This record gives sequence, C-alpha cells and structure tokens, in this order.
Amino acid sequence: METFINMVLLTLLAVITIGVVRLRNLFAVIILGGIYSFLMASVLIVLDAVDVAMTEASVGAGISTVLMLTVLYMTRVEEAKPVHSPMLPLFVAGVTGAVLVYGTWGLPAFGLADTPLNNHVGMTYMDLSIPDTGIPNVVTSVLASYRGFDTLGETTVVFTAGIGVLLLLRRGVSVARLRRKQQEEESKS
Amino acid sequence: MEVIQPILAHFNHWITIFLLVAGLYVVVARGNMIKKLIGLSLFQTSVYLLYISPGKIFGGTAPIIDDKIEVYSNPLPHVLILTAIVVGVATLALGLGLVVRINEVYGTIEEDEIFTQEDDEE
Amino acid sequence: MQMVIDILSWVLLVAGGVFMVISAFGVNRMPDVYARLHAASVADTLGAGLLIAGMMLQAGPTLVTAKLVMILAILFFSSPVAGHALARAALVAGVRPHVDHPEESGEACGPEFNVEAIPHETVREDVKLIPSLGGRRPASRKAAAEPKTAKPKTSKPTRTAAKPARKPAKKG
Amino acid sequence: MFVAATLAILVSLVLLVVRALKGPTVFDRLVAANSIGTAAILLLAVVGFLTGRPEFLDIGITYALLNLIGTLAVLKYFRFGDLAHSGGEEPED
Repeated sequence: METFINMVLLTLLAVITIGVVRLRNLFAVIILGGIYSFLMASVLIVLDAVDVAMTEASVGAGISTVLMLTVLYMTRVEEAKPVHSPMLPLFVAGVTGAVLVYGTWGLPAFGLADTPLNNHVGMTYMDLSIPDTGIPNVVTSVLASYRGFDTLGETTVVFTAGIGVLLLLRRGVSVARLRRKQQEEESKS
Repeated sequence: MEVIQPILAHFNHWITIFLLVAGLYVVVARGNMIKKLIGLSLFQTSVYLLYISPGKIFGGTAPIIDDKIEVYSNPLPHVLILTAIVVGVATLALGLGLVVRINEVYGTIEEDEIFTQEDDEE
Repeated sequence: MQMVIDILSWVLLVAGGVFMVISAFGVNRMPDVYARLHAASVADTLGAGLLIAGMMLQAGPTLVTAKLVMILAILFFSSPVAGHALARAALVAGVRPHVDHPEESGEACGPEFNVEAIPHETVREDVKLIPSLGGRRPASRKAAAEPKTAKPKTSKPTRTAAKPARKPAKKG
Repeated sequence: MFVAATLAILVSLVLLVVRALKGPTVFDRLVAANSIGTAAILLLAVVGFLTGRPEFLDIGITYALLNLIGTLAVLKYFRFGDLAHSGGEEPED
C-alpha cells in the first residue's frame, strides 16, 4: 500500500512538472510550484522523512512562493515566446535522461534493507543516539550533535546569501541609476 | 509479476530522472530568468528524491526512536537533505536578488532581449 | 464496545472519503471559479470533518486526538478566510460569474474573462432562455446589452462593471 | 478502513491536479491548490494511521497554516499588486 501511494504521488509530481515546464504565465507556474511542494512533502512523508517534509513544505510552499511573487511584482508576468527552437535542449535532456535511466539498472531496488547505504554509518546513529545524546529523534541528534559543524557551515551559507542579497539590492549606490542618469544626460545634450 | 518487479524497484529513480531532466530542459531552453530559477529548483527537488528514496526501508517508520518500533528508515539522507533545502532557499533568494538587479539595469528579464540590448550598445 | 467504535469510524471514514471525491469532482465539473469554490468547500468542511472524526474515534483519548482537533480547528477557520479572499480577488480582477440568464441579471457571462472585449450580440445569441423561468427577454435588454450600463447583481456593481475594461484579464 | 480513505483522498488529489493543470484562470488553479493542501493534510493523517504511527500530525498543522499563507500571499498580490500593501482600501488605480 505504501508503495502504491508513493507511486501515485510521484506520478502526480511528474504531471505537475509537465505543467510547470509548459505554461508561460509565471503566476500559474508559481501556483503550480506550490502544489508541487505540497505533493513533494507528501511523498517525503510516505518515504518516512518527516523532518524533511516539514522543511520542504515551509520552504517550498511558503518562503519560495512569497519570494518569487515579490520578484514577479517588479518584473513581467508573461514569459516571452521562445525564439530558438527547443530541439537542441530537448535532445540534450533526452540523452541525459536515457543515460541516467540506463544507470538505474545498476542501483539497488527500492525499499530493501540490505543495501550498502542502509548498512553503514546511517544505521549506527540509530543505536548510538540515545546513549550518546539522549535525543529520540535521530535526525535532530545527527544534525545538531554529530554533524554540528555541517550545520554551522549551512548557517554560514545562509548568512552569506543574506548579505549578498542586501548588497545587491542596496539603494544608495545603485549602478543602474547612475547608468540611467548618464543615458538621460546624453540624450538631453 | 515478472514485468512489474523492475518497475516497482526503479519507479522512484525514474521519476527522479524525469524531474531532473525537466529542470535541465527549463534551464537550457527558456530565456526567462524566473523560469530558469524555477527550473533550478525542480532540479534541486529531484536530488532530494534521489537521496531520500534509497533510505526508505519497507515496513520501517520515521527515525524517531520508540520502544514499540523495530525497523526504522535511514536517518542520514534526511540530515543531508535538510541542509540542502535550507541552502537551496538561500541560493534561490540570491538568484532572485540578481534577477531584480538585472531587471533594474536592462528593464527586462528575458535573456534574448538582454543580448540584443548588449549588441545594440556595441 | 471496540466493535461499535470500529464500525462507526468505518462509516465516518468512508463517508468522508466519498465527500472528498465528490468535492474534487465538483471542482472539475463546475462552470466557473465561484461555483468551483463552492464545490471545494465541501472537502474543507464535510470531507475533512468526517475523516478527522473517524480518525479521532480510532485514536482514542490521546495526544493524537488533540492534534487532530487542532488541525480541524485551523481548517475550519482558515478555509473560509481563503475562500472569501479568493472570491473577492477574482471579482476585483474581473472574473464574471457564470449566469444562466444574462438578460435578467443584466450581464452576459461566459468562459471568457473580458466580456466587453467580445461582441455583445454574439454572446446574447448563444444564451438559451428557459421557458419555465419567464423565458422572455426583458424590455430593457438593449440597455443591458450596453457594456457601460451593464450592472451585475453582485455586491460591488460599479467596481466590477468598470474594472475589467481597465485591468486586462490575466489568463493562465 | 484507512485504505479506503487513502484511496478516496488519492482519487480526489488526481482530480484536483487535473483542474490545476486545466483551470483557465489563475483563480481556478488557486482553488485547486487550496484543496490540494487540504487533501495533503488529510493524506498525511491517514497515512500516519495506516502505518501505525500517527504521531506526526504536527506537520499537518504546519501544512494548514502554510496553505493559508500561500493562498493569501497570491491573493494579496492580485488585489493590491504588492505584497507590502497595508490593505484597508481597495486599490483605486
């Protein structure tokens, strides 16, 4: 039953993706992106990744949507018709997909316990978490304790990105305004 | 059953590959920058699936330890992907900042129009 | 006792599921946004309510039930807010409600957004009048056909009549 | 019994996705998106009972709140053309 739910949700994800690729109204694309995030979060729940599902829902359906809408306010809603023929990108994408599908035959099947991934360090954390940290949620203990420096690096990335956005959008020494002013003066003179 | 077995075994991988290829196509083929960023996030989400789905074990539940439960899914991919999601939204914000800036300078976010503007200036 | 609870939650869950499907079906079949909103609200009230009630019976008096009550409460408060905002935003953006008798309600509506943009006469010819509801075109139909004087019988007549001309419809 | 409810929710999800892809206007898509949010919450709860661990319903609460926020953000944009608008009066553009 779980596999069935998983397959249905994944198929819906693929269908929504087709919509996202094809539509040219960016509003509709953003709304479909929200739906995509909700479906992805449901898939993650079925795959037992509850923490990831929560984060994905809040980031994908919440923050990303709001950020994109804010940017869309400053730009155009309708995407221009593509000038180039989409054949070459389609070809590249198709070849990439074919090669990757060929590669899947070497991967272990879905849901098995005796795969290499499920027999090494990941499962060791399950046994160690309670004696070492006393936290029942293993994801939390790994994130904050065993791989705490990883999380520190992550926060550094977020901090850097925040500073980057602030520097980009600073109003005072806007290069664009200087440039526009120059153009205006040139056109006047 | 013979036919359905490999489908069941690799369905997650195939959908992952489909999402990845769709993201790649959007990034390559579409000129609109917001659409490109959406394509990048499609690409990113496919990687989440790629990591999370092998960690699932049949009959297992979420890795929150409880006395009644015997089988858990693998927690390590979850941790890695949590980091990836947060970094992903940070890069998305930065990309959108760049889009706003490009729009300020060129008045458009279509790649082709920007190229024609550049050509005109030369 | 367990038996009774099981049967009851069976009934509740199945009924909730049926309402969910009906609601989704309605969202697909209804003619315009407002009718679709009406269909979608079935899922938020009856569908979610019955399903969660069935699950609460199964969970018994535990923390799970408290969480289910929380979810139900948030749904009950949030879905009317979202629905109201949606309908209002659609009205402001110029989506005309689909009406069976455009002459009587004073405006012609169709699947198109911008009714003023298409010739009015063609819209009026399409409309079939139902005899049991009068069936005759009102005397003031010439006036009603004029886009300027078309007054929809909605809460904000002037605004909706004036809006679409200025704000072009966003189709997507 | 949870299997029946799960199947019903999956069917309704499929139908709603069809509407979200077809829906001629943005608002149709939004209606579908809102309902998909509700369906996702219920699916989460039912799957929790189905797998015998119904403890993750807190995530459902988060979904419900996010669903409202997402819908309202899009709608506010639509009515005022600006997410930072203080609301209050109708725009007089």
